[in-house]
Amino acid sequence: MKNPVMPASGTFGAGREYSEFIDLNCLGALVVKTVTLRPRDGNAPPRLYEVSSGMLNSIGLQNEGIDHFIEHDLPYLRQFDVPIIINIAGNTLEEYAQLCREIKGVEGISGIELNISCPNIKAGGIAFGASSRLAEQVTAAARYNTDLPLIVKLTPNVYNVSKIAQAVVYGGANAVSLINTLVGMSIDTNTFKPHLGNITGGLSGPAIKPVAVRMVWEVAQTVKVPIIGIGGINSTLDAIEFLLAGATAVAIGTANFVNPRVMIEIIDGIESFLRQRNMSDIRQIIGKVKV
Amino acid sequence: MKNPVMPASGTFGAGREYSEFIDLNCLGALVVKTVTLRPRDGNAPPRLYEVSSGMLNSIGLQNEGIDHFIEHDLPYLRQFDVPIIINIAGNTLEEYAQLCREIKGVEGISGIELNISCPNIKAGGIAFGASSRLAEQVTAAARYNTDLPLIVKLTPNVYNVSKIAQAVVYGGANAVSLINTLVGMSIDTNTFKPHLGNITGGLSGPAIKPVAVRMVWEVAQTVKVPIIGIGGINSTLDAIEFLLAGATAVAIGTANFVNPRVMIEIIDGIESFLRQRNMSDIRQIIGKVKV
Amino acid sequence: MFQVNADVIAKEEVIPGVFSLTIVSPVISENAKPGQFVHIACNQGGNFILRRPFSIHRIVPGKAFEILFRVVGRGTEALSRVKVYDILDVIGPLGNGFKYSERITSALLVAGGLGLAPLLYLAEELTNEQVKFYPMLGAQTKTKLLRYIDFKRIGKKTYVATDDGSSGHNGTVADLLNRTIHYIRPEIIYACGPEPMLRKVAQTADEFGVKCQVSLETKMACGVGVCLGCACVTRQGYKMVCKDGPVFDARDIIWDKEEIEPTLLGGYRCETAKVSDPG
Amino acid sequence: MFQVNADVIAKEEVIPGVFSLTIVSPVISENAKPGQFVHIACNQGGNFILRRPFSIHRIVPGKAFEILFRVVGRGTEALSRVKVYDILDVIGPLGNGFKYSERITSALLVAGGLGLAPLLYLAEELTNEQVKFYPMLGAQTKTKLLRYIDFKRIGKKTYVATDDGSSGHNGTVADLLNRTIHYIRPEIIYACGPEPMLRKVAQTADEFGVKCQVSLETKMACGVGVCLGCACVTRQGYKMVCKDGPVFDARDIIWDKEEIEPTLLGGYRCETAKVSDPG
Ligand SMILES: Cc1cc2nc3c(=O)[nH]c(=O)nc-3n(C[C@H](O)[C@H](O)[C@H](O)COP(=O)(O)OP(=O)(O)OC[C@H]3O[C@@H](n4cnc5c(N)ncnc54)[C@H](O)[C@@H]3O)c2cc1C
Ligand SMILES: Cc1cc2nc3c(=O)[nH]c(=O)nc-3n(C[C@H](O)[C@H](O)[C@H](O)COP(=O)(O)OP(=O)(O)OC[C@H]3O[C@@H](n4cnc5c(N)ncnc54)[C@H](O)[C@@H]3O)c2cc1C
Ligand SMILES: Cc1cc2nc3c(=O)[nH]c(=O)nc-3n(C[C@H](O)[C@H](O)[C@H](O)COP(=O)(O)O)c2cc1C
Ligand SMILES: Cc1cc2nc3c(=O)[nH]c(=O)nc-3n(C[C@H](O)[C@H](O)[C@H](O)COP(=O)(O)O)c2cc1C
Ligand code: FES
Ligand code: FES
Repeated sequence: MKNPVMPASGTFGAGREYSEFIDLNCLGALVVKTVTLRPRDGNAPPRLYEVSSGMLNSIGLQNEGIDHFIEHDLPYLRQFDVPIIINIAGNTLEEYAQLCREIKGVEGISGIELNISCPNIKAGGIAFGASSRLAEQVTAAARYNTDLPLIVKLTPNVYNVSKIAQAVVYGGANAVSLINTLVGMSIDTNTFKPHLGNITGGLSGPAIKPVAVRMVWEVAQTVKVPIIGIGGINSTLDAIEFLLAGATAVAIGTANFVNPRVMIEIIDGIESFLRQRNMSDIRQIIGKVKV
Repeated sequence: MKNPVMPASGTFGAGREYSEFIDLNCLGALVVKTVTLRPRDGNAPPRLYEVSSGMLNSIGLQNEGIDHFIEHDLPYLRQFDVPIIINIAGNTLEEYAQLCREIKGVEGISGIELNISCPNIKAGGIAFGASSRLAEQVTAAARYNTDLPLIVKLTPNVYNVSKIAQAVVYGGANAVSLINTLVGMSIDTNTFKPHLGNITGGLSGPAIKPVAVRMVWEVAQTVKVPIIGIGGINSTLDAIEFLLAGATAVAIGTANFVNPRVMIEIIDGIESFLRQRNMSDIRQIIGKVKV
Repeated sequence: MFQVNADVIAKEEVIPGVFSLTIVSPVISENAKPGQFVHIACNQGGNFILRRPFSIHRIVPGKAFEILFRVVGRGTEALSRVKVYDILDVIGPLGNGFKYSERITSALLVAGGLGLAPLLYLAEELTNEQVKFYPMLGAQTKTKLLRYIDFKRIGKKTYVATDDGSSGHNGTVADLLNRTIHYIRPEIIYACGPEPMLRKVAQTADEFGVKCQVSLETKMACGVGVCLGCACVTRQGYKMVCKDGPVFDARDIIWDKEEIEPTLLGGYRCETAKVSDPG
Repeated sequence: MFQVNADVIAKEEVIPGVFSLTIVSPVISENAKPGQFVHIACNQGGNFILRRPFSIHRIVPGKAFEILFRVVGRGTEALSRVKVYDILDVIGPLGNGFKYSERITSALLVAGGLGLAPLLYLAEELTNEQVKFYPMLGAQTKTKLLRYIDFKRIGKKTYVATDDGSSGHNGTVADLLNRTIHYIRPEIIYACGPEPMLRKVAQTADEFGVKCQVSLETKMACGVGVCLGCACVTRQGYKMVCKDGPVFDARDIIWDKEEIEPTLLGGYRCETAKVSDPG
């Protein structure tokens, strides 16, 4: 990886649209929107609602399925000199396993991120991420079916995120990413209807940053694998906060919508941050919070 | 209760200071800062840090203990024509029980709120609120030692808040209040030190409102007892959102610091909201979200 | 699509609560088409972070573009406080615009309220293409009837409806359309306005066998087709208003929630919701 | 303490990045004492919600008060954009001010940077009480030396220290104090400024047996003693800067974290942290 900055799954599609705004080759890695075994249409609209310092979404993993991804998105992505991480989700253990098998031998994928934390689907998703037993099992199922580096994306909607992190490491994860969204809800006081068609949705953006930093820090105390820090990162200093807490890399979500150039600004920003402090190596800040 | 609006514990002291800004007799109830068996000094400073649309605090339940409360605060509070709810926390089951016994027969207390959700203390606190077994036990222990209405205050730092709500109702709770703060952390990128002396703290304010509304709605689907909705309420429409989600009353926390008159504004605001819609009874909106 | 830091060079409060801003951006104005929109960061440093979409209302060719907006919430409120010489972060032009060609014999442009914003730009382009068109403008009341002169100057005949009858037809613009379509007999209708109005316009067009394109509104996050948040329901499944629209063939839109196919209910496509959701 | 919606009637950018605002409030100005502060909602509608505390810098008796502040972050940045005739939501006067009486024979007012803000108000009151006092002002450089004239006009002799030596003593104000205290021999020192400076001032005062009051700064939420968030560590345990301070007797403050009693570590009082935390 050229640098520790990548998009968070679901906020960058498969790169096409934002390639008009930034040079994808500059990214540390490119994490694509969650891919499932078969196409999913996603949830009924409205799917978005803006709240204080954040947004709720209930997209529902809309995507065209793994075959379409391999045929149509991957060839596009292979043009770029950037590690491609495919994010996958299934309704069952077997689906995660099968997705890993489908990816086997496919050229141009550098890693797999298991989404066991989507709050917007009815089966699977977050349920896998909220139980250490299931989280370990799903990781092991994927591990058994792939040789690629395996990242497991954790949900913040739990009491003890370290325990889940520990479990997925036992299951064979090479890294963990956190956090996915917090489950939230908002109600229209005019119509008395929820603002989202799916009633509840995932809260992202600056509002969740303190929760995310705390969880990264907790997990960094517990597991030895690299951590990708996610949640409300909007600026260089936000990213630095996650690195200090123990993240090896960061992923940027909602902020891409606000400013498509934000990842490039953060990549440059981290460099200047280090330079200003005469640091030559990002490891001089990773996990270096003085507690 | 004259109206469904009260302060959230810890954001109104024992009423003295804000009595200079508003008439305490106008409140629906008055919830005091958590009282413990013996005096607590609280956590090392800094104890506050402001984040996007919210704040982190790590006060650590600083208070002068139950004897001091009964001798010094209660006589002051008894002057007012407003139900006083005492919020209590202990390190052990037995301490909760003993606190209830200490309160027995004491004049001027209309209800007890069990704080089993404080994220800022090392023993007890949130640990009781994160396990349905412990939550039920602590509620039962209190229930056994008091005839007063018992409210249990729940933590949002769990996967399944309804399960905990159910457990405390089994344990004998007459009502539940939610949410307490989400655990968060923030790091100073200049000094590399956490912004709070206690490293982590509780996130409150508008940032947490969507999580709170969702949890109130979930709990309202599960238990029949009244719910006090708390979390990021800043305005009349915020309060209405909680009522629509199923709260019978609301408690206002951080917003008091921003505007000491906010509860009075919300009390009046709810009235006009109903009047404008030709509604005569607040029950016409409680739980009336159209899902 | 481009992201630019663009100067505001003119601002006008057209009527109370409705503002126009003229924003300098050669790339956006050169590449724009009627019906496309721009996505503007309105509220930097505020507690609301997402951009807000606005139709391109007029073009100063090769130089600048104009938006026309009503203050309805925080984003538009913040935007109304922008001053001349302030710089705005704008992404655009976005979406697919209206489809038209010089071969159209006659077009009807139906605007409800601020829905006229993209239609004036369209009208100017139709004029360039020498297409005959009729503007039909609806507003609550006469004083809220915006850009009437501009449409009148270039349109064949301008129809007007006001809810209070203070000008033109006494009633809604959808209503006026319904009463007049049989003698205007346009080849195509271009409509923009609130959803209930568009729905009625679409129905009328359908009844009379007239082609109809509508410009839809939804909440947007990215505005460029990435987040999949701005879905609307069409006969071809969910489409993104920002990328596949905002202009759609009216016949493709499913206006009634009840008509939504069970496959569009959150599970895998080609399964009923039941089967896909064992949980 | 009062909550008022108060008009701003004057604004000045004293030096780049430092502003003064004069705010009309008879109740606050009538009830204020030197060393007290006001708590101002700076950022309505922004993503930062808490009020910000500012010392009362001067009083227009019975009518208005003035604050003087440096832009250091979002709150002060927002406040710097306030315009004359804007209305501010202000709570005040808050806290306990400096303790003084007409019996004091001579006082030394030691200001570090913006720490002069409350000391000018104190100086004016000391003048009213006919107490002899010496201002001692520290700044980075001559141009950042604020209110020099005002202090000079009413003070007995005004001492100055600049970090770059561009005016007065070449060094910090704490340093200057250390060199001069033996011949100024004040009965009492009133000090306000950054914590490292206050700490040195307190130490010097202690060494020379001079009484010393310091005005402390912490982050605040409520500002009125409710939230218990603004704790500082004193020999009497945690005290609230907003309610018990911001002015404290320097000898009561525990400047070194290492000195904190083990009982002040989050458990019940009168137990060691260990015992109170079986978890
Ligand atoms: C493609 C596209 C083009 C658009 N073009 C224009 C345009 O040219 N001119 C223009 O004025 N607007 C236009 N809009 C609508 C505009 O984007 C919204 O009015 C704006 O986003 C509202 O932001 P806000 O923060 O002010 O309101 P919010 O805070 O988001 O909403 C405040 C309140 O207003 C309501 N509201 C939101 N949108 C609308 C609306 N469109 N009409 C009435 N009430 C609404 C909300 O439900 C809420 O109650 C367009 C929208 C889209 C999708
Ligand atoms: C009782 C009291 C009286 C005060 N009186 C005055 C006064 O008269 N004039 C005045 O200018 N300030 C005064 N202050 C300090 C003032 O309250 C803060 O500068 C202000 O709250 C900063 O708010 P912000 O949102 O701009 O900065 P924040 O966003 O809160 O902080 C931005 C950055 O500035 C740093 N910072 C915060 N406070 C200070 C500070 N005091 N000095 C230097 N850096 C800081 C932060 O650590 C952070 O890095 C007083 C504080 C207290 C407690
Ligand atoms: C619109 C939207 C869509 C998302 N879709 C996915 C997804 O498909 N898969 C996934 O693992 N996470 C998804 N996420 C979660 C993000 O990857 C990220 O974990 C979360 O938004 C927190 O980061 P942020 O605050 O920077 O946005 C989505 C988030 C948003 C806002
Ligand atoms: C400074 C502060 C102190 C608090 N102290 C307590 C407390 O002593 N006991 C308690 O049960 N909750 C306490 N809380 C939590 C609040 O009662 C409330 O649950 C939480 O702040 C969410 O509401 P809000 O977003 O309206 O502030 C405290 C919150 C804050 C901000
Ligand atoms: S707004 Fe993101 S896809 Fe349309
Ligand atoms: S700021 Fe709340 S107690 Fe001091």
